[in-house]
Amino acid sequence: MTLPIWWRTDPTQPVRIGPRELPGRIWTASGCFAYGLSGHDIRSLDVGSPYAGIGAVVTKTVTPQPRSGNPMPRLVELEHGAINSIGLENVGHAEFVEAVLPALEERGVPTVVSLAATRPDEFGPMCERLAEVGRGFVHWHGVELNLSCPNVAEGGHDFGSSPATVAECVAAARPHLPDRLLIAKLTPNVAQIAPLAAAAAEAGCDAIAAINTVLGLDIDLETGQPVLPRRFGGYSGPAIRPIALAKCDEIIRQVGVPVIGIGGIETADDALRFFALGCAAVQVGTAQMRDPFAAARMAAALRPDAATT
Amino acid sequence: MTLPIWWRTDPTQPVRIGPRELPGRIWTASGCFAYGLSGHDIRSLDVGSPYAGIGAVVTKTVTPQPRSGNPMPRLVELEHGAINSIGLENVGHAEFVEAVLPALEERGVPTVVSLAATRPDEFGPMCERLAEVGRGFVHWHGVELNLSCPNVAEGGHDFGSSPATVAECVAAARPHLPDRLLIAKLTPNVAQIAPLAAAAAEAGCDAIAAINTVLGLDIDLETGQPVLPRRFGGYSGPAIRPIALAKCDEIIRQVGVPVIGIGGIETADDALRFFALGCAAVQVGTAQMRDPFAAARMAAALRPDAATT
Amino acid sequence: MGPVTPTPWDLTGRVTANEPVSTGLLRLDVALPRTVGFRPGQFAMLNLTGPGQLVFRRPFSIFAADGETMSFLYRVVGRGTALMAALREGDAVDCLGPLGRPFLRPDADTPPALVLAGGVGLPPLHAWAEAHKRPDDLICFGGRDGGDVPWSLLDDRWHVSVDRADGVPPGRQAHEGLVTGLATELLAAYDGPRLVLACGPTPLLRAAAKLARDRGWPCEVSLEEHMGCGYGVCKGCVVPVLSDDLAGWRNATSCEEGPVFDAATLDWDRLGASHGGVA
Amino acid sequence: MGPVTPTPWDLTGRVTANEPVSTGLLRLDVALPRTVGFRPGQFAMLNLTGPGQLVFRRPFSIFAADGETMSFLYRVVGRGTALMAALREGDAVDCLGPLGRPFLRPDADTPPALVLAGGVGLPPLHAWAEAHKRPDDLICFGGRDGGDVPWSLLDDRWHVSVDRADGVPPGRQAHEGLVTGLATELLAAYDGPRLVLACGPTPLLRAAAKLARDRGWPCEVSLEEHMGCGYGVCKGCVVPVLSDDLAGWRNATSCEEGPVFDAATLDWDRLGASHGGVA
Ligand SMILES: Cc1cc2nc3c(=O)[nH]c(=O)nc-3n(C[C@H](O)[C@H](O)[C@H](O)COP(=O)(O)OP(=O)(O)OC[C@H]3O[C@@H](n4cnc5c(N)ncnc54)[C@H](O)[C@@H]3O)c2cc1C
Ligand SMILES: Cc1cc2nc3c(=O)[nH]c(=O)nc-3n(C[C@H](O)[C@H](O)[C@H](O)COP(=O)(O)OP(=O)(O)OC[C@H]3O[C@@H](n4cnc5c(N)ncnc54)[C@H](O)[C@@H]3O)c2cc1C
Ligand SMILES: Cc1cc2nc3c(=O)[nH]c(=O)nc-3n(C[C@H](O)[C@H](O)[C@H](O)COP(=O)(O)O)c2cc1C
Ligand SMILES: Cc1cc2nc3c(=O)[nH]c(=O)nc-3n(C[C@H](O)[C@H](O)[C@H](O)COP(=O)(O)O)c2cc1C
Ligand code: FES
Ligand code: FES
Repeated sequence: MTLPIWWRTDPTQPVRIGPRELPGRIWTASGCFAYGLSGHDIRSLDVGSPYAGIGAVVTKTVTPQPRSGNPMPRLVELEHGAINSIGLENVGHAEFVEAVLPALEERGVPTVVSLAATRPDEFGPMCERLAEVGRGFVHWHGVELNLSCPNVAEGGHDFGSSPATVAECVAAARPHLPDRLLIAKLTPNVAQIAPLAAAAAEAGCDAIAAINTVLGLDIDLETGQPVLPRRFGGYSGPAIRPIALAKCDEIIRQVGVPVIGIGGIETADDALRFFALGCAAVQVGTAQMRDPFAAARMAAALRPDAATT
Repeated sequence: MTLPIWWRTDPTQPVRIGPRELPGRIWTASGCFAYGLSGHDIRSLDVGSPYAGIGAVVTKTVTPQPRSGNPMPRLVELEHGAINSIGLENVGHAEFVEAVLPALEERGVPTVVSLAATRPDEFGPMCERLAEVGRGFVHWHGVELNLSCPNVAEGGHDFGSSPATVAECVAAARPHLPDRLLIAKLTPNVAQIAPLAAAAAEAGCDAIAAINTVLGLDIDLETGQPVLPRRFGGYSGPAIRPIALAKCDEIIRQVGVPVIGIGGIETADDALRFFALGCAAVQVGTAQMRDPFAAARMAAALRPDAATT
Repeated sequence: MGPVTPTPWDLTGRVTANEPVSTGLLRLDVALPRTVGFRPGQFAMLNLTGPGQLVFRRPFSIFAADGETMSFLYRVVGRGTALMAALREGDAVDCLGPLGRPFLRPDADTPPALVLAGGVGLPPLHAWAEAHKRPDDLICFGGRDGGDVPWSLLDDRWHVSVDRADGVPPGRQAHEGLVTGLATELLAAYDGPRLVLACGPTPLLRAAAKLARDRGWPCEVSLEEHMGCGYGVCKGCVVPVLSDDLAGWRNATSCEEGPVFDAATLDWDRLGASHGGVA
Repeated sequence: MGPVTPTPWDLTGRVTANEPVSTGLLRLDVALPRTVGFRPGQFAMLNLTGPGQLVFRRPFSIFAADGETMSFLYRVVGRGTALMAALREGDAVDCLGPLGRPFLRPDADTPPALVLAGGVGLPPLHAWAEAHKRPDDLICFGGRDGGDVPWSLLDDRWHVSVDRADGVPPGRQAHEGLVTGLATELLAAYDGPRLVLACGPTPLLRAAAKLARDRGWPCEVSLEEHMGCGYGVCKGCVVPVLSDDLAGWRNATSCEEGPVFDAATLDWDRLGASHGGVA
């Protein structure tokens, strides 16, 4: 791979976003790398560990209570992407802060904790408790508010599509995280994403993560029925990349807030497209499922000295 | 190809939608088959003509004045689809009604005329004049209001994302087309499409066509700049099919109005997915560019006797 | 789970052979750049194309790992396996494995096994039978017909059943009927408690589990759940297992806690419901 | 436009040959299920993959159509042409053509031609030169170096120029420099008005158009505009041509009104601007 001449950034070098310095610009996306405790034992000949060079693992979204998620099947491969309706299966906030967060700190995994709730005011207590347990942790960098999961709410729509609610969520979290990174992750399933990003920025978040999955549906031809029991799911993977790029561009050009690009990033070239728009970092989602080393390999390939080493 | 057991419809048989009986359920989509006068001379060994078995050609969108469209490049192939910003290049309404519509009638092309405007009240006079010239025409079936082209308006958004404006457009057109099919074509670039469909249905349209292209952007890696001069474009092709299916399902299940499915339909199987949801007809867009016979071949393949003939 | 399982590697291998071993089964041999261990029942995720074609890798039980060659047996059922069948000598295949929880490794206290392999469920149990050559084990394979059975892979320890007897080669024997029928016959002939190990279609697994449960025998089954990642990060492969939670059950990832499960821990009713009621 | 052009067919052909004819050019021969005519300058849209890979077909000038075999010359520049180079004998290729407006068919009144083919612009002009063997025509090809020139395809009517002279085979001659330089030399030697025909990189087309315009000669150029459909339905391939509209110009589809245009009708300034100012 030859890097384009306009690219001069080493994505494995520290980057400051909001109040934190993170160890790099290539992250893994929420829900696509579990809690950051999986895959540590996997080896490859090119990149030592799946975690090598990664700027942050955004954890699977954690909710106030444990959730067992939606019925199976809940992740289906499509022609150019995947559709999922995992339904935020997670261990719940209590177990997460007690067992998982300390394990991440111990392992030295740069971590951003993804949180979701069904009411904006639930974010406050969750962040407060995180800050309590995580006080002094050096690898826990902050929180990403998942304001956009289309699988949970009825009909696939969610409270993250109203600027006022987005602002409320950010405002609930912010005071508890004075020195941690606070990211609002937005849904693309809106007419305009910039007003949501602006509302989040105004309410005090440090960065916007975009995009979450796109509402989609597929049909099992044999039965004529939707492939997912709940009909709709979240569409991810290479097919949604142009949509993600459009949404990131809209935010970057209309709102003065750092953007973390997500959506269909499979290769170093794909990551470069988001950086070309001005994204501060990117997250690798679906591609991480095919390849535990997807993000790590991207990070290695995008070092300006990569061609010569 | 084996047809699934639930499929028993012959898409080349007449179908009634609103006040009209059209000759079939497989149509070509606006902007992807010009005015229905191209390609008549192309031959193949399997299907005689690209028009064989087609239910309707939806014309390239016609606007009150002629338009030369956007600067080149304005149609770019992506990995799993295409992105375009043609900018509604068209001959203008006057030339269309005087020269094109009569030619279509003479050739016997089943036609739905796509119209766009920048103000809702422009639809009235356009429809009135169409009805005047088209009085007595048997192959002109009606009008599709393109309420969704994201390329024209500033920033890519458009007046078709407000239920009130959609209703206004439909209401402006309806009185002039008492016995013709009136279709509202909606944009997918909204949080919820059902309210738009409901507004259109209430204002008197006979069917909803969904979806138009999805707002997208791609980057030329060499330059780091968007591939289209206007940055954004309309994303079409196989990648958007799951999104289109989700939008059609939303309308069908929430609004009692016939739906014409569009988006990424490349093969007979893809068309079946939309029919499985309950779509009354489908339109073939981008696939028609790769294959002038795409719709015609689909129609032939979906005849229940296709396997045995 | 016994001793630690071998380290999983993500390696780009080269196809050295890809040929039918019966009418329905093909064998793929991949030469890897280094030796990788495995325990029978573990699987690998095969990346059959570059980016731009298949979004996910495909899970396949490891049939054998001999030096640097890893082997698989497979059936063409869809897009990925069709691409797999088209692989030629020298083609690249990324191979991530071994992954998952293997079948139990027997020790001196383990009763003799009743092995039930149905169709494409053969590879992990063949590997198990090769790894643990215990004289009293009863080892059964069920195929569709004589042509479907990979006779060359089955030494004379294997009892074979076929739905239809046509195509059984001269000198080989096959019980006509289900593999569970064959098992019942064999159990009548050979008395005593058994460890039941099963891999194959869901009805076979259910029958095996019931057979064991009715007799109070231990039983392990290998489930074929659709997988996104194969290494525990997507939660797309869960199966319900019994637990002492309030709910009485919880989700287990079949790629990490399985694919081999203790049949007694699976919530079979819920499994049926969440899998379209597969019998 | 002269007589009606041959009927376009969409036919599934089979590759009969796919081999280099020079360091940079390959030749693809496709056997079609029936004879298809063409006129030099026309092109075909080749479907190089099934659905699921390339969204659009790719346009290629028809190099020759001999009985049921249609031939193309091409250079690998991207995804589609890379797939094209990988085609093997017997592989299927859908071929839609002939399409587009051809080069002028000369009659008794047509002045002798000056043919300027640059690199991959060779096929349509080679076809034209084969179709119209008029003794006074000046026929030129410009390549990168001696190896880049498909000598075996160029009989001794062809004058050849190369950017760098290395690799010119013994017994063949090549002018060192641009093909327009070669043309200037030839024009000095052979006097009189000419029909200029050009196909190749944009600078060559511009130079050809200027040369003709300065002398008041007729000139046709073949443009390589990116195409979606190739048969006039997408409006993704437009180029600006002069018109007596209010605006002074209008868009012409290069797949229907072109790819061959009368150089005098093209709005060269606007063409430059809308094409990133390509010189
Ligand atoms: C742990 C494990 C071990 C397996 N071992 C073998 C083996 O040794 N030999 C063999 O032939 N098959 C085995 N399978 C099944 C094999 O993974 C599928 O046949 C294969 O994934 C089908 O892919 P496809 O693209 O051809 O089918 P498609 O139906 O086109 O695939 C679409 C999607 O469904 C999934 N899928 C389809 N069928 C199955 C299935 N039965 N199980 C799991 N996922 C499926 C695919 O992985 C893919 O994500 C195993 C499955 C699992 C989970
Ligand atoms: C009328 C016409 C005749 C042509 N004749 C020949 C010929 O005889 N031999 C030959 O080698 N090439 C010819 N070309 C150019 C050829 O079409 C391109 O090289 C080819 O499309 C590149 O495809 P790709 O996938 O390899 O490149 P990519 O750059 O990966 O293609 C991406 C997209 O850009 C388009 N594209 C890229 N380069 C060109 C180009 N130069 N012209 C038009 N579209 C392009 C492709 O069609 C595709 O839509 C012709 C083009 C036209 C318009
Ligand atoms: C299986 C799966 C599970 C996901 N779970 C979450 C989640 O828990 N929280 C979240 O914010 N996003 C979740 N996502 C969305 C991804 O983080 C990402 O935003 C999206 O998939 C687009 O990126 P991609 O195309 O690279 O996958 C999930 C995506 C997938 C495919
Ligand atoms: C090149 C191009 C031009 C289009 N022009 C129009 C148009 O003029 N009016 C319109 O309503 N839709 C237009 N569309 C949108 C299509 O009609 C269709 O809604 C969309 O492309 C999705 O379908 P597809 O994926 O099958 O292409 C255009 C699409 C393309 C690709
Ligand atoms: S397959 Fe992803 S968690 Fe098991
Ligand atoms: S390529 Fe589609 S109109 Fe010319």
